[in-house]
Amino acid sequence: MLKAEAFEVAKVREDFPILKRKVHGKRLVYLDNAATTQKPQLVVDALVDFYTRYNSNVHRSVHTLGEEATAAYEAARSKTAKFVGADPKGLVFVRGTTEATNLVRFAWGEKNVKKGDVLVATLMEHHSNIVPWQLLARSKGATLKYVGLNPDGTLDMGQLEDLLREAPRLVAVAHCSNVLGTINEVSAICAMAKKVGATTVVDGAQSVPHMPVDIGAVGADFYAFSGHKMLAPTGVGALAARKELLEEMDPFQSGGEMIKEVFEDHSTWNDVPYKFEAGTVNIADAIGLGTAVDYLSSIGMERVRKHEVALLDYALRALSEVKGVKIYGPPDPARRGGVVSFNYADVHPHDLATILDEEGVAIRSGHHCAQLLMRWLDVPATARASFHVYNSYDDVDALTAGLHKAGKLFRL
Amino acid sequence: MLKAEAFEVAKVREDFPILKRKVHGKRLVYLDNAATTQKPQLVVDALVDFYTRYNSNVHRSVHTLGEEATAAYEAARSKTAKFVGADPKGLVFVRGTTEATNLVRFAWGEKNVKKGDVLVATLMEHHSNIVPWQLLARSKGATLKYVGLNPDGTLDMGQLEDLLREAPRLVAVAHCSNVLGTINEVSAICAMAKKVGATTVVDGAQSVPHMPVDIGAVGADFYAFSGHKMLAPTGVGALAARKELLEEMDPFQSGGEMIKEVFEDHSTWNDVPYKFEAGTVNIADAIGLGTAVDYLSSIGMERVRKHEVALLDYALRALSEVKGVKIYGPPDPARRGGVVSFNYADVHPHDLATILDEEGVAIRSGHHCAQLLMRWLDVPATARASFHVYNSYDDVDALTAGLHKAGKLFRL
Amino acid sequence: MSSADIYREVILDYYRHPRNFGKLEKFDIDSHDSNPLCGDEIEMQVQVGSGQKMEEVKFTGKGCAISQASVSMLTELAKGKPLGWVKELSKEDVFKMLGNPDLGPSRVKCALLGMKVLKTGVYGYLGAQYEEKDEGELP
Amino acid sequence: MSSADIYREVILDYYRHPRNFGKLEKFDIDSHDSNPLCGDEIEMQVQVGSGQKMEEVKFTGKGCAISQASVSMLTELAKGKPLGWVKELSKEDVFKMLGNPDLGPSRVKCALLGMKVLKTGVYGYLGAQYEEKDEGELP
Ligand SMILES: Cc1ncc(COP(=O)(O)O)c(C=O)c1O
Ligand SMILES: Cc1ncc(COP(=O)(O)O)c(C=O)c1O
Repeated sequence: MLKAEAFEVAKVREDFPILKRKVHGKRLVYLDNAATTQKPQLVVDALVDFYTRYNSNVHRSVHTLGEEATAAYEAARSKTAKFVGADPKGLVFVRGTTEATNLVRFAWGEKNVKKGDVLVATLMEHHSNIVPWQLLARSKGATLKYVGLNPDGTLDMGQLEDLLREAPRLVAVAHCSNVLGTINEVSAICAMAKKVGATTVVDGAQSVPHMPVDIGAVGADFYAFSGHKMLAPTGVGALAARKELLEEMDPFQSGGEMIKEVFEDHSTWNDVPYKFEAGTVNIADAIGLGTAVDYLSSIGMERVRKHEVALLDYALRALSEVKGVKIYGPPDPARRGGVVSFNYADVHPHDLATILDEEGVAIRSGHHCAQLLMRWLDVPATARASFHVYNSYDDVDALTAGLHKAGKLFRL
Repeated sequence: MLKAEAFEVAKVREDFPILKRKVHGKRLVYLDNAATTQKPQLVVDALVDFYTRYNSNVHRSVHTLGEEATAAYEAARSKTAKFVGADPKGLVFVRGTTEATNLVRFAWGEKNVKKGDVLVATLMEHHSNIVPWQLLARSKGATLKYVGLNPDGTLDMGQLEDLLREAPRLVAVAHCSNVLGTINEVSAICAMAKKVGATTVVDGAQSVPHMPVDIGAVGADFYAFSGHKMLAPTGVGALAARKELLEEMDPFQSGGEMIKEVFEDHSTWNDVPYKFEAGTVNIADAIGLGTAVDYLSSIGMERVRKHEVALLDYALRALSEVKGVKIYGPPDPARRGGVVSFNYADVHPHDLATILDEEGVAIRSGHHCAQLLMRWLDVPATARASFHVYNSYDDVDALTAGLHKAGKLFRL
Repeated sequence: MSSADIYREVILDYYRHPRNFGKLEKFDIDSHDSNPLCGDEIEMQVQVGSGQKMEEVKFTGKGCAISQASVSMLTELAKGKPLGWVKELSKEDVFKMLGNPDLGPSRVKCALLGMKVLKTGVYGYLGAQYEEKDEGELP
Repeated sequence: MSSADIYREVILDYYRHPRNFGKLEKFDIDSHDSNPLCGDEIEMQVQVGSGQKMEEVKFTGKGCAISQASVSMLTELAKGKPLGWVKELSKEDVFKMLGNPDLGPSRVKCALLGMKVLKTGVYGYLGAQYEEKDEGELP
């Protein structure tokens, strides 16, 4: 099998200090990137630099540290917005994808969803793109309906069309599934939804970190993603939306920073995006996200994607050669993200993860915050290996070797 | 004037790398601690250690990195809870004080506040302990009323008693004012509020970082504070409450992590405190908060407080000797936190801050997110100097010297 | 301890051929819980006889080898014992029953899920309070 | 540039003795804005005469020396000019008017608040769109 590299992985690996670590005396093989990615030295350095050179609160400050911190924070916003083709004035820093969908629920949903409305999500959504709509539907007397899947793990577009005929108020869909890897046709879906007047929420948690994304081209009303899944620190992510849409919305959290004037009986709001950033923001980590964006851009998202497709192709072939392994999701690597969910005979994913961990191989096991999808797959859980820039063909080989060991232990 | 030190400040300063920095060629004199504090090397090291040795997502992970990250995250929770005398099962990690009060608004308030209810705050509250209650009152048809202040900047307890006779649903009060420094008698207030059946929210943003706090002894239903104001990284803080109270509440944000089971039409919630930590939490910064707590404990909060009282005493005397300076808040250092708000003749605080910055002295100027208080003080803004462990008598002298320079520039 | 020691023949045997698997027609206690970490689920039913003895104990569930073997072994241990025995049961007892494997904190939850379900059921029946301290610290 | 250069005699003079301070009895434009950073507030009124000229321009407000001197100087400049002049007005013009002080990004907001209020008012009167680009980047 040809193992061409889109870039020099060995060199990239040197940027990630954690990869030198040993686990149970073995080389760390980190294949849990869909949960969170590792961080390059550059990002760690950005945090250290902030805290040791110009740490300060932002926006309300006249002194030098405050002005430097504000400039860096806003530069991070601009860089992040540019990276995903969004308007910086429409890019709100949040904790992550979950806070982003919740912001939409509270600030847009409470105002715009009415009794009897239909909301649409898909059966492959992460809980963070389901539960907020469940609670919204309950509080408003609306109904949440789901688009089902085809046997290959792609969306049932016919069913989506049927649901769109009910003129839903909201369509919530993942750009890329964190379990199946399915890359959904989000720009087509957003266009279809727009025609029937639905507002669209696209969950980009598994797309932005792994492939070139142009939110403008996607045409989503709201687009959410998490920094920690794209080489940035924990605690930061973004919601991107049109500035005008944000302006029409009610605030979400309230307090300092998001106000213009406060009176005893009412207050007025700051301009967007600040209106949605109540209280002291996560300054350092937002700056870290800006640095992660710089790092990813220096490699190039086309090449990141190419690398992951190559690994995926290799992994899908290798795993399908292990007897008893069942792989979920679309078979074509070009149509899916760098994540492989599978089950191995009657070895429970948890047991598999424990056995692999002993070999230094970190995978995820469980429902991956996608219990509706688990029920559709009719499994309690899956094992999941997922890639990023620093993963290599060797990592996939370590995974396969671990599977063989598990097979032996379980007398398969 | 005797300048006794509660501990060796020069040695403590060495723990804070940023203090070596020069601003406009001058030694950095950082007196903006009420906005955010600087971070000791130990806290920065904790972040670096996490990201370069055991970065992983938490709670849903079987592999070694995940178990280490989970253990560290939960240890940070236990440490933080112990530091403030709270139950770890009742300590929710949030972004900061603002997210904490908003959590109470959404998860407790929407369920428990009814039309016609009275909510009580004080005129000295930070916007984050006002605006959420304004919005709650508006959405529920309740009324928000304010406790006024005595001329010395303490709470008008008589007025509080009057308001308590209206049997309010909620009493929201700061433990320590971020402008006046006033330390409120929160345990008495909570006891009085409890008698009339009111739920209490205490804003500890300016108390926990600066003095020993025992939330159990305070007797508040909800107690909120921010990590970044207590030597910890940005992006993390906590809401402490009784476990049973949290259990009765609706969730706030929803998605991954906070669920137990998700079905198409409903979901069930995880145990507290996890029920309130939706999505990937800010793992690294929570661990950093645990380290900040270790650091503060190693000095001892009694000594931190003693040091700040000494500085405050010194500063109040020094500033009152500058002609034209008007200081706000209680005159007795023992009754106030380490923050001094003042105005200097007709020099606007903003202009003053710019002039001081040129001398390396960082103070805050503006309304300090307390516009109601500014209106009560009948000033558009104040200048504010605030202390922490690394501040010294020399820092106060630099402030005073800067004031004299401003006086000259403004031909006073 | 290596995973070879955790996944001993006996554990795999209980996993693949669980004893006391199924539902009771008549029962006095019916208890259910799941592990939000992985979705492991266990339902346990107990028929209480004279002298507060657990005459019949059965379970259904799905999950990893550790959780399913553990609960199955536990039903065998519990059968015939008085309800009071459950109150005395500690996590150390469960670990011993499993051959004292060196489990990481997340897998401890798997091992103890059966005990949690049994305790919750019995404590509820007795009107007592289930003490969380018996469990591990992590969710 | 040091603060001694920013707080020149002329700036302090406009701060302490603002020209065109007050309200107009008759006006065609009434515009107000505040700076959420510090609470600086400015209200400006313009009486528009023949030839779309700004016959009278007055302001009230409170804030720092920079914002108040800047808006006061601006009213003097604006008086007698046609409305179109406001559209041409750039932040560089304001800086020049103030003697090109080297202001940090947050103080730039102070210097430009008066211009923002004037532009917002005039653009509203003309039914045009106020362009945020004229301002600095920070709130
Ligand atoms: C008294 C007080 N309450 C609340 C807050 C808000 O804290 P945060 O901005 O960290 O949410 C602050 C600080 O800004 C404060 O000083
Ligand atoms: C597809 C998808 N959506 C949403 C999320 C939630 O992101 P976060 O936990 O950062 O809020 C995740 C990851 O957990 C994800 O994979």
